[in-house]
Amino acid sequence: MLPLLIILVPLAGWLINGLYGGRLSKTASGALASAAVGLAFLLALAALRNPLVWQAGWRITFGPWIAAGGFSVEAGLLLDRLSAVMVLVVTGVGFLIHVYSIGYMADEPTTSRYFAYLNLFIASMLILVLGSNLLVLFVGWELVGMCSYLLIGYWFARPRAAAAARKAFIVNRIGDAGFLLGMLALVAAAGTLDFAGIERAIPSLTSAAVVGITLLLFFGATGKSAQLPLYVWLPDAMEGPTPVSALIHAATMVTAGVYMIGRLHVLFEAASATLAIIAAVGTLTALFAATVALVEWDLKRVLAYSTISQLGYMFLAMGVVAMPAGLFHLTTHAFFKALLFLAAGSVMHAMRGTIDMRALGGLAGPLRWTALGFTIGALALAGLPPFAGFFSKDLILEAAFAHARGGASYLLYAGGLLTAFVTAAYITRAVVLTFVVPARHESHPHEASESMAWPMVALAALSMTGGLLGAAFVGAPLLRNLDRFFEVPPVESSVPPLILTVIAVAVAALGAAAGWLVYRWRPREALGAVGRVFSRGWYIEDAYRALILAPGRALAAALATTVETGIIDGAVNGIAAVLGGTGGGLRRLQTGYVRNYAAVILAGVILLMGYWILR
Amino acid sequence: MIPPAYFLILSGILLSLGVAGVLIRRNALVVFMSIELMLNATNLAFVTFARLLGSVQGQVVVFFVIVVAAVEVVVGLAIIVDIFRARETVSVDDVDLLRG
Amino acid sequence: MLTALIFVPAAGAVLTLLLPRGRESTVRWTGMLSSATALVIATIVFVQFESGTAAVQFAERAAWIPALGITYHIGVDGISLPLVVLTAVMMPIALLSSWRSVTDRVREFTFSMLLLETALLGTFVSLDLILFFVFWEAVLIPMYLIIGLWGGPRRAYAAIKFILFTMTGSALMLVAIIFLYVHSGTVLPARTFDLMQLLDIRVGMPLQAWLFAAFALAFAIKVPVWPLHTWLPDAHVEAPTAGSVILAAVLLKMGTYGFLRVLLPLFPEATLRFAPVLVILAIVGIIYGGLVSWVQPDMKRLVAMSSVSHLGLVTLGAFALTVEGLQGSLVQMVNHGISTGGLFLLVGVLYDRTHSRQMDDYGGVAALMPQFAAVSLIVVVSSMALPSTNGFVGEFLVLLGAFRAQPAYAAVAVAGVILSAVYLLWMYQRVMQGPVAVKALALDPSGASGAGPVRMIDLSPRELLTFVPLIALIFAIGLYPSPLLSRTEASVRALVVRVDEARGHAETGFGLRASGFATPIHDSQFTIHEFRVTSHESRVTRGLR
Amino acid sequence: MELVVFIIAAAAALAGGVGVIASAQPVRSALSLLLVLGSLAILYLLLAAEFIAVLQVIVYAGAIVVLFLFVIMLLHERSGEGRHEKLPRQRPVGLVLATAFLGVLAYAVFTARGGALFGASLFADVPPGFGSAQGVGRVLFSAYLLPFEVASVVLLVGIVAAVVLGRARPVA
Amino acid sequence: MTLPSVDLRLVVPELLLTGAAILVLLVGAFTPRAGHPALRWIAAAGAAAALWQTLRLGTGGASFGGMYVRDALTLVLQSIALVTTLLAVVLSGEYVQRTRLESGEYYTLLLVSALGGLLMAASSDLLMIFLGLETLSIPLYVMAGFARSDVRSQEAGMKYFLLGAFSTVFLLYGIALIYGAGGSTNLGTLAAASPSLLLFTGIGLVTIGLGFKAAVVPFHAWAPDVYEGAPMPVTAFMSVIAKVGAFAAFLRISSVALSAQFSQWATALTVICVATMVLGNLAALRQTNLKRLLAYSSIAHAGFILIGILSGNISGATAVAFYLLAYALMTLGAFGVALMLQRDGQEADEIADLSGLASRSPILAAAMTLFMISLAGLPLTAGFFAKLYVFTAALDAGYAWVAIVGVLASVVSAYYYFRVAYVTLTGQPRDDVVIVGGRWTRAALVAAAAGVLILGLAPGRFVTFVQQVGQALAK
Repeated sequence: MLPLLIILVPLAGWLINGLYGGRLSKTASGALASAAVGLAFLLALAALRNPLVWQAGWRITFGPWIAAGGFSVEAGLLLDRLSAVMVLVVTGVGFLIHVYSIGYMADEPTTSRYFAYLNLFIASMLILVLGSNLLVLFVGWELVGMCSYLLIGYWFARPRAAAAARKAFIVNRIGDAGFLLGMLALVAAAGTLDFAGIERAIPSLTSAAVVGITLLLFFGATGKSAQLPLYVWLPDAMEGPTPVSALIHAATMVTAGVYMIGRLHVLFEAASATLAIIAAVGTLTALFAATVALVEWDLKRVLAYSTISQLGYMFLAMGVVAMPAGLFHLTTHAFFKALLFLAAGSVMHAMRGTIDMRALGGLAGPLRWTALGFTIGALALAGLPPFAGFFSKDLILEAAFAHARGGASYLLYAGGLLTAFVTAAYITRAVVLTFVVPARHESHPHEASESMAWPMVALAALSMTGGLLGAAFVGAPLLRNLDRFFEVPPVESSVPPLILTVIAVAVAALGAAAGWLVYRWRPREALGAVGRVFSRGWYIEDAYRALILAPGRALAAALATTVETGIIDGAVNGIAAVLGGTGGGLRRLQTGYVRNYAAVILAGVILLMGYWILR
Repeated sequence: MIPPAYFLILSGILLSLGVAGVLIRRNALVVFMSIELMLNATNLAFVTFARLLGSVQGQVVVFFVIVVAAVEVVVGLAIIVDIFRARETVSVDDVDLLRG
Repeated sequence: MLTALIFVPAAGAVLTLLLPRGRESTVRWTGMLSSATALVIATIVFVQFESGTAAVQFAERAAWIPALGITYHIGVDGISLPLVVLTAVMMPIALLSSWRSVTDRVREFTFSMLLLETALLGTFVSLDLILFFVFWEAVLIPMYLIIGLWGGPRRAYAAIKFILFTMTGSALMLVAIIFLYVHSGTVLPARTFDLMQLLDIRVGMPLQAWLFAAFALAFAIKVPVWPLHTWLPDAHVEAPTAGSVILAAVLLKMGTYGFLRVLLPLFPEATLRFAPVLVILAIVGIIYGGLVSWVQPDMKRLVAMSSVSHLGLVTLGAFALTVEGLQGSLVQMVNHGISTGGLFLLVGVLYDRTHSRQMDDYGGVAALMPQFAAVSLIVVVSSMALPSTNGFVGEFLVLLGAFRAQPAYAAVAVAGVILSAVYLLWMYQRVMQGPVAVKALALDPSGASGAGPVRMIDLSPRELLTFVPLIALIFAIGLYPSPLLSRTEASVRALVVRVDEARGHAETGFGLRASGFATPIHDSQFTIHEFRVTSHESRVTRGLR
Repeated sequence: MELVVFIIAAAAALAGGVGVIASAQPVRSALSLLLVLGSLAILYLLLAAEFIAVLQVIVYAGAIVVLFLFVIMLLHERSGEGRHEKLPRQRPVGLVLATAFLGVLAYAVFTARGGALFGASLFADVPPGFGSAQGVGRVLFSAYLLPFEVASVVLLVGIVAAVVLGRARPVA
Repeated sequence: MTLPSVDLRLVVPELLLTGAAILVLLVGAFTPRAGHPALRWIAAAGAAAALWQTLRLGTGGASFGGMYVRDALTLVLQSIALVTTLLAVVLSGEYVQRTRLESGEYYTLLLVSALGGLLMAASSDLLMIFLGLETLSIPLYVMAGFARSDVRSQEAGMKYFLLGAFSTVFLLYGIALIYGAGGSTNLGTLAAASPSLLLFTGIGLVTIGLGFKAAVVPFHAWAPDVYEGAPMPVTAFMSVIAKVGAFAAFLRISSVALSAQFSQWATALTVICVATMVLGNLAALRQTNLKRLLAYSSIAHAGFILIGILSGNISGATAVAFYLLAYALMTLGAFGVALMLQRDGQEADEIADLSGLASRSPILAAAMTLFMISLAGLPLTAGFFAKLYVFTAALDAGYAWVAIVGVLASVVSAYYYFRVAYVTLTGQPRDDVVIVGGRWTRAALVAAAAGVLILGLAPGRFVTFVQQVGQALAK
């Protein structure tokens, strides 16, 4: 029952905060929520001591959930090597961010709703990662979307927040529609949604079916994990409270797509075409988002695009069948991106909500610790050793290279490298503009409270050391574990990894240097026309607005006015009018003159007789 | 001997005359007379058939028709007179309050 | 048992008439108690209902007009059971919701509502076509009164539109019924209107198509299937809250119920031939309804149009002619009852406070009425078919059934899933979120006459009480649908088997195995095996008569 | 011989018929009606219906027409047709319809029994006293007893009607 | 001379009616003030007794040399006619008094007219049908013009009389032709007559004569005007009794006696039937006067009943009978409600006069709604089973499309019936309209409403009773 408990505890936190939060003090509800997640983390650790986890996986079922006709799916949980990683990340990082939130939300009138949502999110995320079949996973999948909707729109009184929330949910819905179809196809083809069952059924499937299914599922992933073409919601999602961005839109939820692919890796590995597409999409997204981040002025949005870009890396990894690398990067990314966000949050907190980098600067002094934390995160992101990001990203690049050697094109690898360069550049830019360049504001910020500091410290530590989880010289516990799960031999390549590593690091360093040089001295640096393209997000959103949204709404309006009232209802009322008019006409026929009536009668007589004679 | 058809044709013509009278005359009295004309045409037909079939039934019917006709005349004239009292007219076209 | 169920409300209705004048609260309580009693009975029926058999249960049969072969034959099977319960559940809620909002002619109102309940329950349990038709038409009158007497400004138009639309359909249905009756004389020993006996006769094809068309039209108007839906928005907009709730929650289901109860079993060949037509219409309805809802300024109209979309889904499931689809269709009927009924209740709550249904008159309500906001959110997500709410179960099964029939159908229908999120969240955002901006129009229901200040007080305990059962059901069905599904399974299977017989073993045209994805799965052996079972069951059914 | 009588009588009848509907003065119409009735009586004699002929003269000529004349006098022969025609199209339409009607009837008669009705000798030879008061009376009071009784009731109605409608109208 | 078998026991109902009529006349003549309650008591008693006797006598036996036959058809239709009469007498109770009509003569005429109806139902001889028709009609002419203070009433009388006489001649001429062709006026004899053009033409003309009484298109034109002009209780009575008589004769001729020859007319009759249903319902859509509305509705119903004649089979005859019964109840009921009202001394015959009735007298409003629902043919009321029956008959005879037209027409009719109901239930009560009428009218209303409901909920026994009509045809 432990796995179930892991879910139930935060759920309980949600209920308590949701129903009775009004009667709790702010700290109390915050503490309660944090405690719930912390407890969940401990429970997870306890659960991992069950040997089953490290073999076939610890499976718990609660009987059938939906069963109809030939279709049946059980309500069940599965804790195995893969979900173990996710559970730890979710609860662990989640706990830290809960704690952080206590301080961060201190100025809010009430926080119970906030923490209720947060707990609900954790629970949903756990359902997602612990589900023993695709449908349960989908439950979590949509619930986390719901929570992100709630949390993005937490300050629902702000129109922009509300709009952003709706946008996020609907865009996710679009992805989910694909996911749903994928599941339907899977049921129709394989007859089951159970992970194990699917793996068993794969041999009996036509390759076309597999490709179709996987593509649909991946489309769902692009929604949830903010890849092209459905990334558009994530930058706006920054309207939510910063801890939310850290937790949901960096560390956990957005990685669900990666997790899903990992979870179904056997299926995906059976569809090479899909994998190619995934890799391509990943690389493209990574590069694209990085470029946008390079010109974005809003610090949080920079981080948002950076998240998109990093997720691109992960998908690249999945695409080149370096799934362990992908999951590894997922983990490290969770650490340093959360850190970055929390730091940004503390900046925001200190600057009374100002987040536009053009109005920041010179914070290295007053916000010493924050600056330090942010820099650590930045270094990790940039992929400079020995920080966490270095190990995972390096692994991915190696894999991409190996993949190219395996016959695919080198574009992926090249894209990865280029992205690494840009990444280093934009994050350096962010650091510089926020902390280094002379202040462009009069306020006198000061460090945040302890409760906000400690989580950052913890995450900073993880960002520095997290790489060791995959470092060969310490046995790479995480990586080995994942390797076993994915049953892949560690990549061996003819080119000694060392060279690749050197190249990668060099590129990153160059990027960082470039960023520093440009923005340290010319903070307002823009990239001209290219920059404008970048800053408009390559006009992708404008295209959506012009090609999909506007026509759709126009169509709807046309239907509602022309078709609905005009044609359909018009026809109905038209018939009525005709009948009524006939009635009026008949009234006029009733002249009131006896002789007319007599004539009518006679006419009738003649007609009748005539009919008889003429027949 | 005269073919029965002659009588029938005659009755037919008389009937049609009556019909025409009802249709074209406005004076209620005349209209009413036309109806009497039609009745007589009918009687002629009955009598003719009676003779034709050699059954007296037809004549009996005529008897009843005459009786009924008499009653109708009484009622009809009463109504006409009544209306005349009220409206000072016997034109059927002037009784047109009720319509539509 | 069922007789009691049907006529308890009627008795209550009569009772309200006997009560002395001016005893409004007594009248209200009478109505509440009688509908509650009906609910209790319905619950007992549900619990005692024996799943795993397609046989009709709790059957009662008595001569009504023997001279015409009309019998009083009632009973429930897996197909009618959910709707019976749904009706019994929704009626007390509707009455409760009108507790304060209906203040004039309470007696007549309660009378109509109870009469309505009797008619609805009767429709769902009757197994004699005339009895069915009688109840079917009997529904019109109280609904007409409810819309016409307690409705909004254009109530007269809406009410008569409702009546005429429905009657047009049912008129032709009557002809078809009589035709079956006359036809039955040539096949069966005696002419009969008894559905169970009529099941034994098969009408020849060209004729069957006509009969099918007649019935289908009647049901399609009731559902309403696009493009026969235009009576619905008007009726909903004008009807009082309670009326809208019942209309959406139960009345519309009469049509979809008719599909399953009459069309599929009586005219399988015609069903097979014309299912694609209905499916297409359903899908058009899904998309159309969704798009139109998106641009509605009036909340009630929005919800009404969304019903068109949702019921398109139900129809789709019904005519996918697969077990999953039909199961989903049934569940979806219940879901739509709960969630859309809930939505109308929500609009009603707002309307009671401001007397406006225009979204522009609202904004930031969530800040003023947090409880209300929470409740609304739950209902909305249920209507959006968020997993773990009831909506998802039905929707998923329907889509699955449709996919099995023809992947393209599902692919298009999924767009409806997206649209529902679009318009519902749009409404939620405009009303609940953003800066507080509630136009102080209309008079304040709580006393102060004239355009007094609107008091956006949060849900009263009574109002909250109306939502509690709905929310409970939303999650109950969403998390643990088995009690429902298991009870309906057998009947649905029997239905599919009946249709598949007609299809023969030649996999022609519109069929389970038409899709590229679908594999010739064990389902088919299933059917064969099931076939024996059900034929045995139908004997059981006959045994009951 | 008979034929001559028939032709004269028929001609008179037709003339009368036309007179009824054509003459401007109601009185003339009444008198023309009288002419029709008389000539019909003669035709009845031709058709061996003495009783009816007598009845015709007494009841119709003697009672009904007189009644008409009386009423005409009462309403001091105002014809009511002086003023403009409200229904100008009525007259032509009426004539057309009447003609059409005649055509239909004629067709029916001509084709009846394959036109055999024109055979002269079709009239069955009837027993003596066929149409006599006695002959008719016997049937009347035997087979037609019930109709006779009913007829009396109808007469009663006539009386009642006369009484009711004859009364001075109540002040309203 | 040989007197035919005269079995007076067969005609006891007729005798009772006649007796009552004369008695009323005498009493009316010698009672000081008009509208003495005694008169209605006598009339009602007469009608009731006659009804009782009819039911008691049951079927069996012909008399007066085959002029008069008392078979199932007679039994059923006479009962319906008498129910109508009884209701009408009771219905006009206070009205006659209120408006100071000459009650003696009024009831006399009413009863005599009813007598005519009975005779038409029972006569097996064309002559008797003719006489019955006149006995039925002439009193109605007079009654239509009975409210002599009201020019509209006079006008109604005049129109009804002139057109009635006019159309009667056609009937008569038809009889003449039939006689000429078949050699007899006795239906029994005619049944064997060889078909010939004369015969058919004759039947056609007879059809027209009856069609006029039943007010079927195109012989309907008189109905709206007469209905509107005549005093309301007269309208009520007339609208039913004329139909009962006419359709009784129709059945007698078309289904029983001359079915073979009559079937030749099917096509023409179909056209008439459809035209009647459609025109009647459409013309009613835009009416504002209740009497007129009901006039058109009665035309429409005539069309529905005609379906039963048309189908010419047993279920058809049954349908006709049942429909007539239902029609009698609901129409009289509807008029009864209007009779309970008065607009400053006049009849409240505008639909608008019903406005807001619900707030004054919920019972009355409910009754009106009930009758309207029944007229529209919705379930739980007599009207539904009537329609069900008719359409069943149509489908039996293979007239599916007629049935379809019929149901659609009834949908149209729902519009105006519900309009009336709606006005009754909503709207502001008009202060110039007052509720008058007393015990008698109310009693009639209760009876009618009860009848409508019983026929709608548990028509079993009535159905079996009415179905006897089939026996008359079953040969």
